[in-house]
Amino acid sequence: MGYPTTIDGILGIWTALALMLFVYSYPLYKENQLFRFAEHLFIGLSLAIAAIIAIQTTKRLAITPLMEGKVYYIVPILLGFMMYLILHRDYRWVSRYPIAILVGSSIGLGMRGTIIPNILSQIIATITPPKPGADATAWFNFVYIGIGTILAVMYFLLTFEHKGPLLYPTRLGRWVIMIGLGAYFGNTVLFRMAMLSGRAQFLLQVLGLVPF
Amino acid sequence: MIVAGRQTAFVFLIVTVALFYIFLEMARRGRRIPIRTFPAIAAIPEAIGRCAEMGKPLLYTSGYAMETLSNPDQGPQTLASISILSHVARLAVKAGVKLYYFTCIRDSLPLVEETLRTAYLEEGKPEEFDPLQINYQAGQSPYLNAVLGFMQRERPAANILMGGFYYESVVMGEGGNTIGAMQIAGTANTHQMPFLIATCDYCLIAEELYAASANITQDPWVLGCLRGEDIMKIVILALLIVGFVISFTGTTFLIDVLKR
Amino acid sequence: MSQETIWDRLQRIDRRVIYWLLFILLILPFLRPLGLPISISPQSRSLLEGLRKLKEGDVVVINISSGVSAWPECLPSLVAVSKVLIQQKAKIIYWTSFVDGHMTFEKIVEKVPGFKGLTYGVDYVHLGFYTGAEPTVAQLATNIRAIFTTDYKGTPIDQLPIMKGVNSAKDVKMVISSDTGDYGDYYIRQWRIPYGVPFAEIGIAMLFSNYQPYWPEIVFGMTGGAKGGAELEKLIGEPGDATVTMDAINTSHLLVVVAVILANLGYAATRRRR
Amino acid sequence: MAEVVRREVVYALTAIITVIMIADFFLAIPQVNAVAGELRTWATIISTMALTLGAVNIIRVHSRNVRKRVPGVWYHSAFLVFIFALVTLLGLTNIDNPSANPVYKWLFDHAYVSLGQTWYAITGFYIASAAYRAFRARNIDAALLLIAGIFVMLMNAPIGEVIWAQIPAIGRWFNDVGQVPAMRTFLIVAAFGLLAFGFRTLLGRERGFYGEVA
Repeated sequence: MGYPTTIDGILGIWTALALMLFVYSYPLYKENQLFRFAEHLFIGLSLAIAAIIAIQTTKRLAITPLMEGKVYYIVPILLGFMMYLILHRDYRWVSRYPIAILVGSSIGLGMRGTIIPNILSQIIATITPPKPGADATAWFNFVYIGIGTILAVMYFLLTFEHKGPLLYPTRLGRWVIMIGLGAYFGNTVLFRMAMLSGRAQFLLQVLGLVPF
Repeated sequence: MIVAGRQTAFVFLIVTVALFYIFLEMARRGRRIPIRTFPAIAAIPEAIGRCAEMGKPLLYTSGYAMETLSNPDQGPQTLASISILSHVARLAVKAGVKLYYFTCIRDSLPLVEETLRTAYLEEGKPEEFDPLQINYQAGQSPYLNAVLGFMQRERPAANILMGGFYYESVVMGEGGNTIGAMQIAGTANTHQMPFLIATCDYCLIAEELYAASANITQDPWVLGCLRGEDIMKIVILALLIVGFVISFTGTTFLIDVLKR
Repeated sequence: MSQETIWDRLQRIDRRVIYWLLFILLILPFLRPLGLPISISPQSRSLLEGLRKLKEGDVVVINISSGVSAWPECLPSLVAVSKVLIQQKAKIIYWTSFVDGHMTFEKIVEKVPGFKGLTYGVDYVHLGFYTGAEPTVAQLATNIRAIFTTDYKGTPIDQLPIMKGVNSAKDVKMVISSDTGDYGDYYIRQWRIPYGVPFAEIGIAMLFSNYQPYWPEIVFGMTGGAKGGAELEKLIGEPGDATVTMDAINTSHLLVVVAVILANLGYAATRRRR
Repeated sequence: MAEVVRREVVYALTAIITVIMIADFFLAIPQVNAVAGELRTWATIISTMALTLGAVNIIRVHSRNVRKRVPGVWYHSAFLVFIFALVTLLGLTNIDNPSANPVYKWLFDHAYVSLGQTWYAITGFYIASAAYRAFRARNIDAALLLIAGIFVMLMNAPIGEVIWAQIPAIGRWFNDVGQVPAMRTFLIVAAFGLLAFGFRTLLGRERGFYGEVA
């Protein structure tokens, strides 16, 4: 996609650049009306696309099947409309029925689904030794993860005071957790800076200094 | 009967729920379930003392948390934050420190006002409570601006940032640092923990937020579950230690059981 | 006032100075690229190995749970993975949990030349938008037609040759998810574990840490944001957007690292004085 | 009676659906699988229809700003409501393919994409200034966190290797091995948190969802 040639294309990228500068005028200068304009434009557009896609999807997901014979779909559709009564103080209780279906299914799927991948598999992965013939670093990493996980889980014992035999293991456990959060921090900085780099690149592209 | 590959998971689920129920009943019958002391909570009196000494207000906020209590991941963090608020408010009123609460969660406002009003009542100073201590802003940016503006103008001596934070944690943590405030934080959102730890003096992480709040509310339901969770964590520690030791011998008995 | 050291003055630099410095440092590498080599992580390598095992006609689902706002991080991986899947002659089903997911799909088709030789509806399809978090993902695993009655343009699903005989996780050989939030967890809990469908995560760099404990037993491959995208681009020998972004990452990362070190040296100095 | 219908029946309904979902996973009973499947489809329909609930709520707040002429705010709110109404109408002209409308497509290709990416990246600024003014190794915790963070950052940036040849290896160790015990523990702890939360919801004790607070 090279530099746009059509009028609406050129107008488009310059509008996009202007809106970007309106938003960044807040950190780079101070909060101002242009920033507020861009913020409200974005919220308006986001709500509009959500409304359009919601209507489109509701039509395909529920209305069309209902028309084509799935008569009992009238029940979930009614439950869907009942959700809107949460906005009305007196009839808020009516919205609890559709919410019960959302909450009940989410909680049930979460409870049944979390045990194997988040508990059992994590134990299995921690106690599975490196393959025979693995080099020394593989064994060092295996021992580090094994002992580190034991100490970190100990740190999260919440109804036992961290003193006596638990004093040092839980302190080491918190240090192990801090190392993990440090790596998490490093990856978060990469995520945010890659995003900002994209914006800097866009500025140069619109100015024609860098190809699209 | 139970689908293959899910039998151990089924046993795990039943044992966990059974433990929750046992300890819930014990907690209901008045059996005390101790919660360990958290440095972050133990530092609250020191923070309030600092405000009293410097004659400055205390800032308390519970994060963006998707702007609603009904979010299954963020709602509980906001509720835990409000329980801790009741503890902090009571100490603040006793020390004559003015507490200001900032939020963008509309459906938590009634609970916040009730919590603060009760704190003032229990300390015998109901007339001192001023509804303007609660500052509500709709939207993440206006909420963030309100907190930063307050920090610049009033220069609180201590900030307490407890709850479901999103990217505003970095900005608030930095704002508090630059005015030299003592900062105590707490969140269960993994993505914000690094920033709160790096910018604040104390930080509750993950389940600690819920445990600290349960310790204040003494809610038997939460205390019972926390005790049940701890017993299961001990079971897991046993499995990890035994599994780790026998892994050097090459036997995979335990792994096969866990995979059944 | 105690004797004000250089550190104290450095502490009080206005925030905006740092913001301007950052934005300028972000612009420079685009004008004069450094072209430094990118190191390949084992997670990206195992992802590519997993993709290369696919045979002709294997059905693969690509779940787009990252928005248009995350394109700089997520689009390169989606493009690179789509290129490899086309080379493997796999059949690709895209669907999305973001209201703007159709724009991401159309951008992928625009950026992958391989789609020109293929037929929409036969070799690849975009079934459109779904919402509902874990219940919907779980239902997709058992009955795709309960959630998608048409493709994203409204064509009834049974008129799409690619969807013949495909209606549950049992008919899908692999799921690849591009996430900014929790949807990857739902696919692990409702697709990977119950049905054993191989799962890979190609979302934002932050999620790399969340999914690392699952690698490689539960998540066979992963790319972390733009860096992962650049690694894939290097592995398939087609440098693209991520390679350019990664070149620009150096200056911003140096700024953050130098800032942290400088600030902490100052902090240590003032603390020793106090 | 009204009280029961408004509370107890709802909690019972939630509990029954939760148990059905759990049974659907552990027991291979076709009837249970069918009922669970239908309930999941209903949950999808309800979630889809509730998507515009957020929009209705926000539009209500902004319409009130306009009605009350809230100083400094009402004209922004008026603009927001106007954009929402205009763009929604444009989209409704062709509900199956809204981007067929040129103005709709132009607004999204240029205004929406740019604003979305700009907004999502704004935190990059805040991280840079916080890195300088707030990230202090004030205790061992923060020191360990910052050290691991710096190594991972220098491993992620290609220039790290130029600074010191060992950096990529150390940074990769933190990413592949160093962070695993912590992230693994967060998974385990979060799993138990979810089971406890589910247990309390099953017995009608967690009421945050229903708009009334415990």
